[in-house]
Amino acid sequence: AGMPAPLDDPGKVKIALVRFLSTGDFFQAYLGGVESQAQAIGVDLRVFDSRQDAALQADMVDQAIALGVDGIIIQHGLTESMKDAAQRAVEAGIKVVAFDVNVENPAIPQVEQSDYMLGKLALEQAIKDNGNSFKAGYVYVPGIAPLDRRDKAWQEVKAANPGIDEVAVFGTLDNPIANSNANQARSVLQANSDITVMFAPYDEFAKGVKLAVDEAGLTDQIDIYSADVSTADISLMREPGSSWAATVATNPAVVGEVCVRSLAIMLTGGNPGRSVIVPPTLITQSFLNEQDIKNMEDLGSKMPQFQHADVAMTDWMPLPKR
Amino acid sequence: MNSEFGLREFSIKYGFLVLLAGLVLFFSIFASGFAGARSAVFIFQSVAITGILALGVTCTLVVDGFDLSIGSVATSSLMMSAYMLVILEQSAFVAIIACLLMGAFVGLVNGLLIVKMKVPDLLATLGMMFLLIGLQRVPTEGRSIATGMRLPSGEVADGVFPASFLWIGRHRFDVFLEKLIPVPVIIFLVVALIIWIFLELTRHGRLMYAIGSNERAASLAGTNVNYYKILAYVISGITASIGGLLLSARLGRGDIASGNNLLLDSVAAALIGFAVLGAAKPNALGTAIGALFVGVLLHGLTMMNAPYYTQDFVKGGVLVIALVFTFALTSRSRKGGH
Amino acid sequence: MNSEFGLREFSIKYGFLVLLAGLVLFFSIFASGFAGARSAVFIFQSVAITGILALGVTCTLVVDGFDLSIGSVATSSLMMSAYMLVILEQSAFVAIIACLLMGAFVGLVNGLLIVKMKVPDLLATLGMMFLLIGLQRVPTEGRSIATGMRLPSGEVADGVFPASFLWIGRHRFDVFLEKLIPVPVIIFLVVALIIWIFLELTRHGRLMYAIGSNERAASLAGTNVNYYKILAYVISGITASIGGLLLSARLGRGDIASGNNLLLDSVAAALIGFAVLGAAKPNALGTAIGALFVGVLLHGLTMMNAPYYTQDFVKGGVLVIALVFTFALTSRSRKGGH
Amino acid sequence: MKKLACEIRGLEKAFGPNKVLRKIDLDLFPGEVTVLMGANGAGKSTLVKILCGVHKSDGGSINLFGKLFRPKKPVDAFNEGVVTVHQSINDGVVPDLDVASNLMLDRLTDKKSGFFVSEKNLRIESEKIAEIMGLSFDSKKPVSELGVADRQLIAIARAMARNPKVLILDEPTSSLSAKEADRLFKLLDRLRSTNVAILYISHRMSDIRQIADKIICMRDGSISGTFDEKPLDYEGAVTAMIGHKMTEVNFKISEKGREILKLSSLKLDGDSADINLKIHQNEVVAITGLLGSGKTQLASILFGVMKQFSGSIFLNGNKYSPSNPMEAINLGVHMSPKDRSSNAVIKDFDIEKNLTVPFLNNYSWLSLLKFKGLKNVAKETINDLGIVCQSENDEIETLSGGNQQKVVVGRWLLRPCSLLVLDEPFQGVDIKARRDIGNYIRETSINRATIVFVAELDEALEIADRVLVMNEKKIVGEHKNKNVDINQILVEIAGQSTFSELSR
Ligand SMILES: Nc1ncnc2c1ncn2[C@@H]1O[C@H](COP(=O)(O)OP(=O)(O)OP(=O)(O)O)[C@@H](O)[C@H]1O
Ligand SMILES: Nc1ncnc2c1ncn2[C@@H]1O[C@H](COP(=O)(O)OP(=O)(O)OP(=O)(O)O)[C@@H](O)[C@H]1O
Ligand SMILES: [Mg+2]
Ligand SMILES: [Mg+2]
Repeated sequence: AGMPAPLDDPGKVKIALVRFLSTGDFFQAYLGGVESQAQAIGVDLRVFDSRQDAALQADMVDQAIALGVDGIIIQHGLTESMKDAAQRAVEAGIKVVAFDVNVENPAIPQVEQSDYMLGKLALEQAIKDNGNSFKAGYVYVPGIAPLDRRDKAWQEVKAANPGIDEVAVFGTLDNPIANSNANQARSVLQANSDITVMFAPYDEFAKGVKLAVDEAGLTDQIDIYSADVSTADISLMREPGSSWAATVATNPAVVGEVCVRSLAIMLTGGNPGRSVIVPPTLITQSFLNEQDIKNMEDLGSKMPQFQHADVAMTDWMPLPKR
Repeated sequence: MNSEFGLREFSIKYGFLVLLAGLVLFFSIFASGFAGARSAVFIFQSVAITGILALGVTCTLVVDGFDLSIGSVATSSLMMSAYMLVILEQSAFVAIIACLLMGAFVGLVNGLLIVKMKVPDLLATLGMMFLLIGLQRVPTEGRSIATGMRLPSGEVADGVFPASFLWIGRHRFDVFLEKLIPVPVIIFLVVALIIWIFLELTRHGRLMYAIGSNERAASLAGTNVNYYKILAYVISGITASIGGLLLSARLGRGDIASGNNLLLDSVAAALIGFAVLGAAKPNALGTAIGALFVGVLLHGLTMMNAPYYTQDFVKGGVLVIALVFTFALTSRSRKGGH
Repeated sequence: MNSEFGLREFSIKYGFLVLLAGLVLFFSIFASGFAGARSAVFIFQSVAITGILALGVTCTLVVDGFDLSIGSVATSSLMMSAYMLVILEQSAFVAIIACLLMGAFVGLVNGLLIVKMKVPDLLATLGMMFLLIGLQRVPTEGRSIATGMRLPSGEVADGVFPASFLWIGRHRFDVFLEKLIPVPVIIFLVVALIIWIFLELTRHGRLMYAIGSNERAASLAGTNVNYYKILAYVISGITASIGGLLLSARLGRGDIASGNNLLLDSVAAALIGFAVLGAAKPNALGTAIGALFVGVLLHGLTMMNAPYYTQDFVKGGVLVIALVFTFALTSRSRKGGH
Repeated sequence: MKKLACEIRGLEKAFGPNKVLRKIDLDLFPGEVTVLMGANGAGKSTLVKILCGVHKSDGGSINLFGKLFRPKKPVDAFNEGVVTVHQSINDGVVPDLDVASNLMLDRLTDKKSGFFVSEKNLRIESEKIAEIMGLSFDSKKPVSELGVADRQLIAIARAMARNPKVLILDEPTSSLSAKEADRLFKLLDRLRSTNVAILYISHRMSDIRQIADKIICMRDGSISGTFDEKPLDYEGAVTAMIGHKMTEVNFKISEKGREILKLSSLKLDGDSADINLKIHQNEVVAITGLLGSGKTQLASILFGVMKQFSGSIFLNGNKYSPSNPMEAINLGVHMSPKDRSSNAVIKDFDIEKNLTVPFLNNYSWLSLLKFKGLKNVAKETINDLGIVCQSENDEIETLSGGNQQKVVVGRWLLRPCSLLVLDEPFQGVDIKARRDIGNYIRETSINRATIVFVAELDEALEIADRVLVMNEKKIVGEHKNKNVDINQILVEIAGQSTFSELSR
């Protein structure tokens, strides 16, 4: 209804979502966003899950091509393995957008939640709360693309503020992540009981650190700054006297919606731009408490920029029902 | 000759404990804050969950079986308890009982598959592992469970993790120092004690070892082989679900996790246990000490700010060296023995 | 009575293949896009690497061993090839040889630990697994390796993955259709063929089965048990490193996080292989078909838009059911036999 | 003077503090069967294991056809023409492979046999080997589906086919009955005539009588006697072996008590005849018969390991149909199975644990084991049965075969029962130990019924009040053990109708 061709014919257009990562709340919420926006536009969505197999993900793009889809969303993955596959899709006349992976292709717009900005905003808040001179612990596992991008922000902030003393770097992706990181953080706190700031730019890390801080009885002394948010994170941040001071996040569902909208624009012959950035939002403990926010839905209603990102919009674009 | 013999005997028996003591000493000197009651308690706490799982694995190893499903039973128990508490709004008691029953049931199914259907143990429990990893995600469509979450139906889940439930993961008893010993550590020690008594001091344990050594002979000596094998898997399922409950109470939410690392770490602990006191077979005391050993190592290394990847490396290295030591010596002294 | 017997024999022998055929049929009808040459090739492609690893595991299973280190050997080979190409700027040839040697060496060490040091297989290879997981991250301090990365020394790595190297992971031969069959599939089939011939048709394979069934008897009949056991681990190490090389060539990057599931998936394939043609023992043909089976299942479910977690669930379920079927039947028909 | 095949001088071996071989001198001549006799634990198998490259000697030398011989691995011995059939039957076969591969196993280890296995040649060759021993099973059948006797035959056939220069047989007939043993002896005769030196170890006097050219006795790790003058002095050999004179078995048939076991119209298989049988309190009944005559099958049915085809069993007047050994034990039936290494010995356990495993609930309180009681009862049994060991905590695997056998039989004498079934209780047991065990069984036989399944008639006559003969799964003869007509029994065992058919 009111949409330009080919979207005017519901069910005729088929798109594929080719995923690298799928396990966890972020990805589930992201998928939710993709699904609801796809439904709102009336396109047929196929989901390919490569379960962290980058090679398989590339094959799945070929699989989608063979299925004759009109558009593909590539969700995460490795530049090296996806570049060729994405190029093949473009050559086959398929519209492609990539989320959080750079496929080095001018014909493919890149949707980003800007991990760099996530890190940056969280650290700015940390400096605002704690001054620019403190002892910090940092949770980091190299080799994971979004964490590497957030690391860049940390390195910059550290360089710019010589008063920040990074006394410990730790972190692990052992399952369950929060539990394993809690154990590590406990050891770190045992060795460095004078830490006042923990930078844990991934909410599973932050959860682990918070557990450890509570168990070590250092709740009042330490502030945790992190990235990402979920309903569970909100309740942890809102525990009385919680050490989890702030987190910076985009709404994964919104990111999912933006991906589909960008693709829709391309399918109708438009151009969403080379780079589509979904701006992150700073969420502080005091904000959550003041507004009595209990879950992601509350957060969305109290924080409109979290509920809906005004990117990749056109006048005809239908939005999912809230 | 005699003294050499004595030395070897000593190495077999105490070599591993000496290594452990050496490690503790090393870290006490070089990692400030390592020595001390709270630090020691923390080590216990950090290995409590894997340790409990490892004790279950030990029981299956004793009957010459193997349980690959424990990691996923633990995470299923984690998800299930959260589901019971947050979504079904049940009491802590009900949630705990349900999870223990679930663990026992999975163990029973594993046991029946192995004993009645003659499916090889690795295979049956591998299948079960995949099954559970999938199953535990179905009710919430792959979402973690936390208070306030929106259900697929659109409703908001209002249940909470009650304090009584969190208590089992978080409470600390005052012993000498205020809030020193957390409940999971107590549970770990109690489970270790029970399993140790069960395996070493009761006739049931003795018969399970007999089954592990020669199943046919045990059966012809009147042992109910099927019963004990199933029992071993049931124990393993229950300990895994206890581990999951503690995890749930510690985290206070139902996290999506595969449990693979729980599996590997607890298998490692149970296997390291072979080397303790020269047992060269699965044993509860060894398993508990094996778990502690890994805990000491990781805690010490983290305190010394070693990057995470060196921990795996050192864990592997020490494991291999300690075991080469024990097994090479044990086997040499027994070489005539076949 | 005779026809019933015939039916059972048939089920044991062909039940699994019938199930596989049934699955293919089911998906061909209900999952649009499932049937077709490209889709079939895709399935082969998706299981090629796991399949190659599984073939190595099969060799260790044949001598009654077990290799838990294969996943980490594969990721080490992935990282090592990237390191050789990108940081040391070596040729594809050198990188491939180095990785294969590394795999063989790890296998050799595993074998020596097990044979000479008498460390139980699970333990030795578990230790090796942790060791390698740590070791592979040391040179780059845990970072992934890609052209243009900044080294710990501050320099920028200029090497690239040469086309000749990428070829082994990405090239597709024209067979009937243009660009149909990728190199990894060919390699998988070749490795499967070689291992099948080795195990089934050569005296070495026969002796390895003899060792797996009764090591002492084999040894007393003059078999060089140690040699063959070590050989099995070396084969397993080499196949794992081939898997890693293919992964590396497909990814074009030394990605530290890839290859996590290789171990479990390949073990699953090798174990499912027990059920093929009623073998009830490790066998190369079965392993290859086992790998394909998992590939068909996952691909079919994906095509039917099943969420990721149902895939694990279905995988586990089908695995258990298929195996119960085979093993319960096999054991019943053999019951008299002891 | 004949040329020596194998010359052993001053051979020594110790396991830890236990000196097992003390300066052994032994000569083997081509074309001669040297029988080595010795009580259980004398060190016979240890000597064999040194000769075939399993163990290394601590001192002394071995010369083979004039050359120093120091095998490090079993292959080294094979390459020099020293071929061994080991005492433990399970050391001879690979259960998961088929008969053909098992028969050809040692050939497969030979580099010269080529890279690929030709399935066709394998079968042709293996059938030739099977032919030698007159084996008739399907060469594609996995060995796991065969019984012990067949396994032993396979191991023997393989060794025979190897063209040995020195052939060592360590209790090769322990699971065989007379028919197979005879076939073996014929073969040995043939080998002897082709100048093979044969070392033959056995506890069976009947074997020794038939085959020995020379007897060498061992006691406590030393040679205690050599007998090579014809006629061989068998009695002297036994005396040299056990250190004192052996007394004749002499017992009086005990008074029958009430009926304990009754088999009525029991069919083992679909096509076998009915078995009707009554066995009474105080009675020791031996059931003898050829290999495959159904002895083990009957024993298994009595112990709930398998089900009869039809018919019924009554125990103490009640219908008895146990579905597993546990039930059988609870109903007062004990059985010591044959083939101890697969069916009875628990390798990881010491003597005490092996002895007590069936009756742990009698030695526990609320499931907790009473360690002191266990220790005491183990010590008692070790004493009663004369088990040679350092202590009750010795690992079972370090005991000699015969002593292991005492342990696994002894475990069933720990507690009283109403029916005791012993399947080949004397397997691999030396003559003295056999008497010891036999006496002990008879001494304790009051208040229960005892059935002993033995393939050796001698053994049956030594222990039983009544001897039953089984053939083709039915009872074909019954004899009070008093002035029995041995020939008649032999006829019945063989299943022929007249004595003349039996004579060879
Ligand atoms: N591997 C071993 N370790 C320790 N002691 C052993 C080992 N093998 C044998 N022995 C000991 O050596 C002695 C001789 O054993 P051996 O098996 O040679 O006896 P044997 O004469 O063959 O007896 P049998 O007639 O019962 O077979 C026994 O006391 C036994 O306990
Ligand atoms: N569990 C079984 N199922 C089917 N057939 C069996 C079983 N056990 C034995 N048989 C068969 O029954 C026959 C009798 O075997 P059994 O072992 O009872 O003989 P035996 O007289 O005890 O001989 P042995 O001296 O070998 O012990 C053999 O042909 C054997 O193949
Ligand atoms: Mg012997
Ligand atoms: Mg028998």
